[in-house]
Amino acid sequence: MILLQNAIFGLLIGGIYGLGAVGLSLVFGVLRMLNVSHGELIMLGGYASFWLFTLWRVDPFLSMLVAGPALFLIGGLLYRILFRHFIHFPEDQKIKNSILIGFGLALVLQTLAILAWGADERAVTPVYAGRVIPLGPVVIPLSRMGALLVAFLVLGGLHLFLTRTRRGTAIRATSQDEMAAALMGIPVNTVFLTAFALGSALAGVAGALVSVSDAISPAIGLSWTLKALIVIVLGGMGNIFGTFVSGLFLGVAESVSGFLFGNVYREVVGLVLFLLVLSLRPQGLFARS
Amino acid sequence: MRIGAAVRVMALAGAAALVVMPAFTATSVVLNWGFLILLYTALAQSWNLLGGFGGQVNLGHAAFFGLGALTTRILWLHGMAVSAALLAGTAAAAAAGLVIGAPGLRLRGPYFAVGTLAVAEILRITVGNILPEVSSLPAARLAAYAITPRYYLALGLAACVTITARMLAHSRFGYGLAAMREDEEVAEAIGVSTFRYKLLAFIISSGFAGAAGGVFGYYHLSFYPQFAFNPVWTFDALLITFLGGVGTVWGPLAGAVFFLLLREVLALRLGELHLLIFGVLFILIVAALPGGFVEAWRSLPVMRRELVAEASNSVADSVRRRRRSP
Amino acid sequence: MQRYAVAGLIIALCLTTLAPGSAGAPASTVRVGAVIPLTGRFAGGGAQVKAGYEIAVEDINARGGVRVGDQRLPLELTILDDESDPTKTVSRLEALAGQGVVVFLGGFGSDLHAAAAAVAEKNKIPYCGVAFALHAIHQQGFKYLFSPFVKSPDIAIGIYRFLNASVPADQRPRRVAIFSERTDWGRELQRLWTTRSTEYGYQVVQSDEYTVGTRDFSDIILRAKAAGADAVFSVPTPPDGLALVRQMKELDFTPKVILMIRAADAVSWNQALGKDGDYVLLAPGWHHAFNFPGVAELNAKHQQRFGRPADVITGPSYACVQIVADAVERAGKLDPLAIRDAMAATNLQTVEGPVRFRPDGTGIVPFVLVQWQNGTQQLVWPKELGAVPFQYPARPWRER
Amino acid sequence: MLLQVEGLCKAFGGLRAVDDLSLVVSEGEILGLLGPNGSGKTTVFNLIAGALRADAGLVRLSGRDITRHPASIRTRLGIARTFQLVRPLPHLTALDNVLVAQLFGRGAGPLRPEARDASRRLLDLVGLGAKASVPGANLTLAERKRLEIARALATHPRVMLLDEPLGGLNATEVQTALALLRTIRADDVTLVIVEHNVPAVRSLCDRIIVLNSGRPIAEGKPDEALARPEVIEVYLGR
Repeated sequence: MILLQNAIFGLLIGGIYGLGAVGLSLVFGVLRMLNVSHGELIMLGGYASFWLFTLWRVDPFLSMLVAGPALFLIGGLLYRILFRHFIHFPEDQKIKNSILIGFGLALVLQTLAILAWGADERAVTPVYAGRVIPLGPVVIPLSRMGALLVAFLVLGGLHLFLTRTRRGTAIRATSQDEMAAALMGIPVNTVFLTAFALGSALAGVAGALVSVSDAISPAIGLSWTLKALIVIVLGGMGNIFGTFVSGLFLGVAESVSGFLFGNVYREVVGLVLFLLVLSLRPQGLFARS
Repeated sequence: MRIGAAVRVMALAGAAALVVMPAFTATSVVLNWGFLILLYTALAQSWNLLGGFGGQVNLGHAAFFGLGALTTRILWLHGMAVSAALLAGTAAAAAAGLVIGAPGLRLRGPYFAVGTLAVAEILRITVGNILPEVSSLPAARLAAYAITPRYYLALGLAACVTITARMLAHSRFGYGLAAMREDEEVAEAIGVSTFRYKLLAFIISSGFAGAAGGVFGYYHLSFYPQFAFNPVWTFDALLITFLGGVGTVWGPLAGAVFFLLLREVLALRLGELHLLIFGVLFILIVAALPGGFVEAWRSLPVMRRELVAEASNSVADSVRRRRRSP
Repeated sequence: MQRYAVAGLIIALCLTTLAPGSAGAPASTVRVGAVIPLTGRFAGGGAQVKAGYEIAVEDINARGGVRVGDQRLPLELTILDDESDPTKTVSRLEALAGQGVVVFLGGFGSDLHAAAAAVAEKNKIPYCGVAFALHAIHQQGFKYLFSPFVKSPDIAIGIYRFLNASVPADQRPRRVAIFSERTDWGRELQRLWTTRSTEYGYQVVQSDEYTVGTRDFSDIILRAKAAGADAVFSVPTPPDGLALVRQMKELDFTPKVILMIRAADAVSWNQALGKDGDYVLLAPGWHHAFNFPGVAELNAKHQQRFGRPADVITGPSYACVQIVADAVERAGKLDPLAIRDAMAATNLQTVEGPVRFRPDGTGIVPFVLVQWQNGTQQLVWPKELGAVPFQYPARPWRER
Repeated sequence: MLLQVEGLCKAFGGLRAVDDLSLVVSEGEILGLLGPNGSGKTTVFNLIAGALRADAGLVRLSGRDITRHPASIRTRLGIARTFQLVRPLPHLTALDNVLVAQLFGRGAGPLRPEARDASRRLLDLVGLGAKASVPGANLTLAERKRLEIARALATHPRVMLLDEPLGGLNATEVQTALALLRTIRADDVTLVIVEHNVPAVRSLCDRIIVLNSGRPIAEGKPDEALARPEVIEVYLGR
């Protein structure tokens, strides 16, 4: 029973892993840039949710609707100011310089967060936090279940956007072949801007969910970025659906292995599984062939 | 040519200054900074051997640094001579490079990068689980502690790795790596056994990272064994290399000098704001010199020539301009 | 072209900042250096430490500074950030040592302290640090390390004594679960709690280890629940503590006693958890309700600056500066060795009470327990320092 | 018999790209491989050069079984190839592109000035002497094609596999390239050529093999083979 309960908790954590990684995956897939300050954007989303809740008691599931658009704007600005300059560089240069810029940006965002809000760990606990849906011998925590549902909805929305709208199609076309997209008259510069802003907005939403299930502090960025990297590689680079599913997979794998091999080795087993997958499927679980 | 000579003189003078520095500074703070710069140079250069010259981005470099630090420190604290312990640490890291590289190098690009990251994290967590106690120098060792020998060790190592990189850049091996970095299939087609070369570069790179870790283990007074496996060691090495010039011989040194001096000086001068300013300056530098310091330095003569040309060819220039306007 | 101008400018700027700063005319001030985590994972605790140092230095200088021999000198405190990274702790402490600092003040967190104390020992500069309870650091024969702060051995028996004194025998919790962090401090306390349990009438029924940064504690919690534990002892980091409480609630496990040293230290605990944060005990070493001289003034100043009475780590940090100032006065000269000897002989009334040091550098200080009650930290032990009643047992999560 | 292929098979998913192919190449000849797009010509090259592993079949060089050898070893034994979509090493200069091949190909030696001189001579041979210090990425298509050939030559091959060496070249460039190929042949290098330019093939090749769906459908002297009805059907039938 503990094992089953474990698996459920793992699934709920995995949903956040997935959502946290989807934005990074989108940005990488379209721009071929690795924004290593992605975790810091998650952190900002978390603070948005925290302050809305602390000052005006706004429910975190509502404040996502603020955190997402706010991070959309911030992401757009960051792209215009910082990342745009490298967009037409060759791919290796692009990745290199985006890592460097992202590193500097992460330091700046962290310090600004400390100056503005202090370094203490923050979290949001709405009244229904801790309530559970009993399901036979196990329980399903309400707020975290909600977070998983939101992650599903956001992902579905993203999928619809990418497949059913003009702009979404333009984004997909650009991620396939920038040159061809430009020749077909797609305004690739706008597409890059949109994709980056959208990736940031996804980080914002993920951050709001993190504030419900986890702790927010200025220093949390790096660990989320690293986790996101592993998740997107596990899912197959640039594959959004794969990214999300592999987030769930990793969450469950960690929790279940924690039960089987002792809590201190949960992450190790998760990573070993990751390597196993890589050795069997070197292109990730859901790579486009 | 003139610039080449100037660089050579500067390099020699710099090397001489580095060698005699301990004799002239009374405070250990300068030597400490010198040590850190040299250590980071060695670490970054060791990353560069594989990542820069071979084009294989290894995000698990900290694992080898950590293994070197751990092995060296344990052996040294148990009474082995430092030199022997360092060699053992280097060997351990190189051996790990072989064990991890043989399967790992079959992965390509981002899969290799994140795969190595996963390996390093596995090691970090496992070491933290097995050795959770802080490793402090016993009081007796502390009493005998002197920075100068550590400094010279770091200097020797940095020199060693840089010379290796220089030899590599001008060798058959280096050409093979360059071909592989540019296009693996073409490299195979012209006779480069890419896998063997990758693996060899990986082992050398890991070995040097282990040596750098060993020097760190000998230098640091007190740290958790896990700390030497922290991903920041990878990222600092990578940032420094990128900043200075990836795949160049002098890039890691230039990057380390800039990175360390700026970081430490700002930390001393600016208190809480230092990371903010550091981050902003870092971004500005990257935006200004996206190719890194070495490339900027190389293009300096070109730029100067352009400046001169602009001044002297003003007539031709104006003709050109007139032609352009309708 | 502009690019190179920007780059050149930045490099020039770096070179100018490199120019040696004012060396500081000798003996015009008492130079004290502190390297504190102001950024990174320990930044929250570091902020509390910094506030304590700054207020104390301000107070002492307002009273005319420190009497050294026949003159009065102000304290000059340099605070540097180590980014929660022990390598930077070392290099920045070395920089301070090079600037003629006569005393070091400590930062926050065991690993940073361990690195820092060794630097102090090596440079033969006395070091006064709080906010680390790890006893192992004191067992290495360091001569320059002083810590007026409660240590693991006292914490281990303190909680049992407190429970035996505060709860009638028939209502006491008997079955203890330890959620043990896989760090040296976590293990040290796990060992001590386990070995000392029986002599006070307790039984450790479950003792599971976890690594820092764990997001899912359900297996550990469910095992403790299954073992029928009615008390939980742990030393989690703040994020781990938050996750533990949330998941204990979700899994409906309410032990009568929840001890979470460190995680619940910061006032943000209540903001983060609301009512769920109540009943949790912490052993921070200090509380603003102490009735020692100077505490009221400290609280007033802290209130003025931060809008609340002094935090639990701010008090001991303040005391550190008091101890240092006193030692400098008794040494009568700005000589680190003399100050060290004076510090070892400390017998001073501070904001954390009368402080003396054992030969290993640990302070003889009161063991205190604080409980979160209705969203505030209340002192519940010891009685003679102004404690309020202990709320026991913890009310089940659903009924709050 | 310099190069011998027996029963070679390669499938991608359900598609049989090369289906039980056997062929021989004798020392000193120029063999043309023809066939419509997708008939498996490039796959055959990849299998012979070692870029792909065969599902079944054998590849022999001078009677020695090299089926399991990686591409680099085959190169060192004397099989060189060019790529249909030219692939210069972009950041290396033209000279270095050739030099690497010189250093690693058959009979490769250490990095000595002589190796550099030899590379320079090869660049001169293909007419790129003036472009020696230009990075590969900055060359024109015709120059890249010639660079590919120089690079392949630098490995001292016994047999060269040329994948559409004339593709994309204009008439003058084609004549220059043909002259170059004849020069190479005169140096006792055996050539296997995939090429769509039928007149060029007629004038250059001693023998051709026409492939369709991974199988040979005709073999012989260019004029004879091209006149076969099967071949005409394959080329014109659809």
